[in-house]
Amino acid sequence: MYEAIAFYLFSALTIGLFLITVMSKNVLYAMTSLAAGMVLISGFFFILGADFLGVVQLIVYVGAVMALYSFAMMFFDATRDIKEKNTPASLVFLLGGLSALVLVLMFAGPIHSEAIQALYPMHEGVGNAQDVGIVLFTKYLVPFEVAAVMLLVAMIAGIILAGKKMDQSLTKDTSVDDEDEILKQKDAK
Amino acid sequence: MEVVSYRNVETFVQHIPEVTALGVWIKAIIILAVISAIAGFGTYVERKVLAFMQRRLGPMHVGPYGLLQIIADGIKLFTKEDIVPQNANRFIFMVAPVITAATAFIALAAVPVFPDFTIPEWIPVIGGTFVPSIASDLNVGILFVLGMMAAGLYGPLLAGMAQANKWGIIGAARTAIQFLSYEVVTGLSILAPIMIVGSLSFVDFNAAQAGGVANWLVWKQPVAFILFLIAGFAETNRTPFDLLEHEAEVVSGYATEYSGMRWGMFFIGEYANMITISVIAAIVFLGGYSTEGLGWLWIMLKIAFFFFLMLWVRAAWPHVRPDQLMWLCWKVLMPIAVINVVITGIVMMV
Amino acid sequence: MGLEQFKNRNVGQQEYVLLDLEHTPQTPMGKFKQVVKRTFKPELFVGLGVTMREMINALFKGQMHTIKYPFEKLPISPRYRAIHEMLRLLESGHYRCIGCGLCEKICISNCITMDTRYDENQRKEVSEYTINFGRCIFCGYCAEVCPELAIVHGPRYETASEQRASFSLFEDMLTPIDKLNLQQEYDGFGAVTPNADENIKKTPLAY
Amino acid sequence: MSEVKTVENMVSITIDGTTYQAKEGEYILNAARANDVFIPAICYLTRCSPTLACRLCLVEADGKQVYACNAKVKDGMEITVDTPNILEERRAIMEVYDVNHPLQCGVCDKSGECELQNYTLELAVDSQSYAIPDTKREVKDWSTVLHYDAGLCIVCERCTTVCKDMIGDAAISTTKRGGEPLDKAYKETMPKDAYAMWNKLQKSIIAPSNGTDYTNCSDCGECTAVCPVGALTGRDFVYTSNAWELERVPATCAHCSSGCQIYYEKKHTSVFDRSEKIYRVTNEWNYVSLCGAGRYGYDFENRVEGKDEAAFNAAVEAFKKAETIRFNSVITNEEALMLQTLKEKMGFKLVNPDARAFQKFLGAYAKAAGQSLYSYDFKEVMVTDFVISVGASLRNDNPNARYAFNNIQKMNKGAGLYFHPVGDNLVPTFGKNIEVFTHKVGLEEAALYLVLDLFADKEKLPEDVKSYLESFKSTTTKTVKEKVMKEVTETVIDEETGEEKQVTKKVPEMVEKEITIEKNGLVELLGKESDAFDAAFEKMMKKKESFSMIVGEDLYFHDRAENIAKLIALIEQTSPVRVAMIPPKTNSLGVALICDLDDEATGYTVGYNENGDFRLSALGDGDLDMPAMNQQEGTLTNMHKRVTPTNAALEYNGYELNDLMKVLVGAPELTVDWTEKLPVEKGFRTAKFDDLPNGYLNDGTENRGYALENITCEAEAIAVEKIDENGVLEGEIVYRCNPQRQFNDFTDKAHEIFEGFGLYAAPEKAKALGEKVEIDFGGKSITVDVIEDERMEGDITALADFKSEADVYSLFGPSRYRKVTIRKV
Repeated sequence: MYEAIAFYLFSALTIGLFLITVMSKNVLYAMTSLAAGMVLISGFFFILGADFLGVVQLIVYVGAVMALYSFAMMFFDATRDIKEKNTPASLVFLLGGLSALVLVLMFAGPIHSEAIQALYPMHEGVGNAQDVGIVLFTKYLVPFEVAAVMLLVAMIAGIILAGKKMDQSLTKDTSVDDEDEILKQKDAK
Repeated sequence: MEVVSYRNVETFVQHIPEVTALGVWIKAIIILAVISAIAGFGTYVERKVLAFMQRRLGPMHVGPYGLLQIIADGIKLFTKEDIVPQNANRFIFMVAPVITAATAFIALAAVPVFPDFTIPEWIPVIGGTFVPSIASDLNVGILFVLGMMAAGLYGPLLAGMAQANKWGIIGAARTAIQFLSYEVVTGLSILAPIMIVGSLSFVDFNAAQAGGVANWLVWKQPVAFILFLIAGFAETNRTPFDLLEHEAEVVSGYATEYSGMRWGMFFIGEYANMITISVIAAIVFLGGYSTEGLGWLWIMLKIAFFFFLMLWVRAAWPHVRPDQLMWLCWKVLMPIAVINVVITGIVMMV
Repeated sequence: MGLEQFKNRNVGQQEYVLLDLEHTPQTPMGKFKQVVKRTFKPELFVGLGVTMREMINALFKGQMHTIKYPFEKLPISPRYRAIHEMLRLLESGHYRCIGCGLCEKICISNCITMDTRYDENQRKEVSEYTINFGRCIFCGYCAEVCPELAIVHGPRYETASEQRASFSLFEDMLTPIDKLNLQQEYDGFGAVTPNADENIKKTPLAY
Repeated sequence: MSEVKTVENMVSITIDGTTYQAKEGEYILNAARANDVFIPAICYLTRCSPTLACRLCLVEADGKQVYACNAKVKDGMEITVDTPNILEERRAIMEVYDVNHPLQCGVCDKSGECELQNYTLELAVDSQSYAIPDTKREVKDWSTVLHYDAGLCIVCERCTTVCKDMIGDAAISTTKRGGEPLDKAYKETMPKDAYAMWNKLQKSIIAPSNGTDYTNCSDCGECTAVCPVGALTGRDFVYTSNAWELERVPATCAHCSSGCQIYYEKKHTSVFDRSEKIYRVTNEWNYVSLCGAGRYGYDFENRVEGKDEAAFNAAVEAFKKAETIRFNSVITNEEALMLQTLKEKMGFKLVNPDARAFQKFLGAYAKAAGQSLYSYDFKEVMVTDFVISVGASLRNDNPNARYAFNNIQKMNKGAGLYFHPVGDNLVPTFGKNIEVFTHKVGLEEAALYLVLDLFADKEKLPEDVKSYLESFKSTTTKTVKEKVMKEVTETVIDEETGEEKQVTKKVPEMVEKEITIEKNGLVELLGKESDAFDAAFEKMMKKKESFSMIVGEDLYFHDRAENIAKLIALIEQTSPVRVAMIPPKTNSLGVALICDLDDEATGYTVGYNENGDFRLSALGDGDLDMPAMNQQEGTLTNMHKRVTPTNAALEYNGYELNDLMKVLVGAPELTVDWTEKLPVEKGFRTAKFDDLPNGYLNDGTENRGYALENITCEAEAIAVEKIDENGVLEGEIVYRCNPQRQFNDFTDKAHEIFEGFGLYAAPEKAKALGEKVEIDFGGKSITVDVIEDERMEGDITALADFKSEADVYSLFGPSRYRKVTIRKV
């Protein structure tokens, strides 16, 4: 019973929050509701008993991804509404509607099918962290490694991009000799 | 949000057979009440310890030895005017402190805080109820705590962004950077003990170290311990990493525009986080608790030591510059943590 | 004048001593070495040790610095310039003030006022004397200028008041006649110096 | 004053190497002071005779040591102020002054402005070489106002000098103190002058010269002003304030027409009452001397809480229905101009009896003399050596005229003629060469004819006058009783022994003798022996060069005022005598020049400090309050023909006349904005009030306001009438005259002035009259107290007029003398 209550409650809240995310003109509301929605999604994982995934959902989406979004939002005036420029509106609605429809179809499919079965069912007595680990490092080893390499590449690329002008100080006046005067005097001695 | 979270807790607790929902409720209330009180008491302890270290007396006038100072502070916080700045985003501004406090307490749901006990039979209604030590014994307890603390970032972040104050936004930016960065170190540093124990559950950690001081993980993972402590200081915004609210630089950071109990909630959240970190450090590295005899007293002392350490450090050390903070995180601590994980893995393989 | 000269115009001999600073490491290896050196130096723990030592000293060796102010007070220097007091002559008990008005004159914040009159003994009598403590800056000139050592700075230094203009009257400051035996001879600001005799020219008083 | 610095009467002297110009015959000290050179001196007063008491002014002139206060300058004189010997003397003198002088400067009233303090510091006296036992010296109150602390006295004799030379009372003098004699050893060891000075100082003290404990004087307090130490002070001021606390407000005294420069010295009333109060009045005593009214009559301010709008509106209404404004001359020029403006714009009648009489008199004089104002001011009178006073009760009418009269006798070895019906025993004491004519009332013309006879150049006189004067001359033989000593031999029986003795002694015997004398009928008419006067006058005229005449109020309030004015003009035309007039009240001259006055009041009357249907008053008793003279700014025209500024010493919160003007006819912002509008054609200047100075220069030049221009006009031929002997009054006569120190309601208000309102009479007359009398003026009558005035003589009594509510002016009408019936009450 608790699961049912929790499920419908979470569902309603999640949809509501994501609606706010989409509809709100205020970045702060959008971001807050998105993050809150993510938290609630982790709730579904917990209901399903997938504690590990729930926590990962929390850490990755709420803790990392959303925080990165919020970084970007620091550069906006968060207290002011955003002027949206969604022209032509019909196109936006059309595309949005279509993708929503596709998603609904995709996820509605299993409801009418008995064919969907867990390929790797949970093992009794084993924590689901181990279960996830086993799947990842056996069946999905290659995609996992590829994903890891891709992340590595992205990371290196990011560092290189960011590190291009790292030796230049933004605050220091470059017109002045940038060596430490006192230390130079001391070195001379 | 608070309410929702506690229902959450309640829901999955049902899987544990001997723990009843009532017991969890009682535990939740105990945590909420006691930790809040301890957070308040923590301020008193902090003031006293800092005072003693500077050879002062600290609060002395309210109650014997100033013990009732927290009550006075509480009255003050509750009765102060609740100011919302004119240009602030009112809703977010008001909800932000709640996020901080709530996440801090949710994190405590997965942490064994007090010993489990059974309420005596003669008490009506709740008599005979078993109250567990952990409100929710998740098998991914450690990750849950870390995740919840990560979610706690939103409190300061939203507070800073909502208050239409430049110090607030700078404070928020600092919060985001610091929390995100040090979360990496926290996670990586604790990964090595997790590898050794092979579980994410606090109970397993406790069991793995049972049998005396020699079995403590700190001896096997001293580097991880130190890294975790450093990162813990950063995550709880303690000196030497208290840049978020550093008044000489950013007035009061994300809390600049807050007053009264809203500010108090940030405060309670911070102290709850301090307790959480202390508890994790005690359980993961210092052997945790023992259910027999004075075992619970021991873990209390360990937690108290970490709490004290935070105050001690505050009394002794200056804080670092923001750039030093980031440099330390990404260029020193993270590589060391990674190396530590690798070495641990290699050792385990061999 | 060049910029450099201008900057150094008040510097004099320019005998600066450079502090014992380390070289800023230039190479990554140097920087790393510095980090390692700093990391393993126990400096931080020395700091912790110091605070712990102080705490122990304070708690167990009675070296607490705090004075619980309203209940405990530090002795103040006799030269401290606190709230004024008007002294009496020790022998007769008559107040010392002769109403010369020098304190009123010298007071740089104009806070002293007095009324004087010709009394029945053909003497100058002070009928009223007030100090406006809202204005008084406790410079001590009044005590210093007083030829009779009548107005002095007493030991009462709690000057906080609920009113901006609080002033005190002659009777408030005057030593109560029943406490004449408790009146201390003033040895602070403006009192006769111990070597006063050496500093003045003596005049023969033949009669 | 013949003070024109021409090349002829200036000599050049050298003081310490610098050359200065000085007036010939001046004392070195005065020359130095005029040139801003400092020579220490305690005892010398600029306008008085040197006393040589302090001997500090010792200087070396042409190689000889002289006292600067006593030695006159010579052309090319070389003066050194400090020589080692002189410095030694001076230091010794200062040390002597400090012997036994109490060191309680803290309580001394003079502290801060004490010359002894200053000179002790100036001469760097920091140790004492001399000593002598002290004698007890008592503190005494000499009169209602004078307080003498003998213990502080340094016997510099400034007080006695100023009392004698300037005031003329000579009420105090040095007397024996009974101090210890000096140690003989000092005579050898001490500098000479210091020893001499000490010797004198040790023996003397100041005391009332009449031998009692109380002075019999005019209570002018000038002695307290000149006292360099705290010995002499005003009784009321003793120990009430230190000199430095008082704020000095330069002003002009508003009590009589002298218009002396004074300083009101004020500070807050007490610790609790922060409103300001005048504590005393001080003056530049080297250049001006005050009277008792000026010095002690300072607290006449009208304290008003705030603006009384109801009263103000009532005043506006009163002005709208009024026909006449009655006022007196205790107002500023600006107010007079306002009243004149009101008259021009609203057609009021302006009634002011004292100024009206003076205006008429001045007008008649101007027509005859060809100048709008009289020739001399009283500073110029003071440097003449022969002075005549006609028609002024010198002692009471104007202190400055009296001081001038006295000073001429004392300082210029002068002589004086005093014509007045009321006997006065003070004037003869001013000098040896004074002839007092106590003539019958109404014979003022005769006095002027006598002056013409005595001084006029007979050639210049018109024929009819000349022959008229001649008609008084006669030669008669007179039987004179002469005293001859005759030897008489008597037989006397000795009472003790019973022996008979032949005693020869000289016994005076009167012998009748007939002599021929030239007799001047005028002198006889004025009540003096002609031959005796001739002899005295011959003596008086010796070495006299400059002549002046003081003319007083009696002449303006005279039935034949016009003729008298013409006679005065004639005297000036034909003789070296120059005339100075005493305006009857404070600003009578200003009012007379500014206002167009009327004789009679009609209809609804607004009174300004006077009776009226609606009363504006600065006394606090009227329907609308006005500021008193010490509360308002403005200018006064004094008898020196000078327009002098006065400042407000105390704050005034109510309405002033200018506020009324604003409502009635429109006016500038401030009262003093009227100053520049004063009529130029009457001799005023277009000067802003704020530009008017009020002080003295070091050489005594009066740098106050500006002098009125004496506008010349075409002179008519002077046709004078003969003496009207019908106007002579006989019988019980009352004279309208204020006691000393009383001039108007304001002096009466002052708490330190005690002279009451009443009928003043000589002691004997007062005894005869009893305590209270009713004076019947024929129709109107007044009941007053009889007050004895020791200095009056004769039967004529004087009724004070300072109380405006008694309306004494209307009782007397156009004359100052009235024949009355006096009944005891």
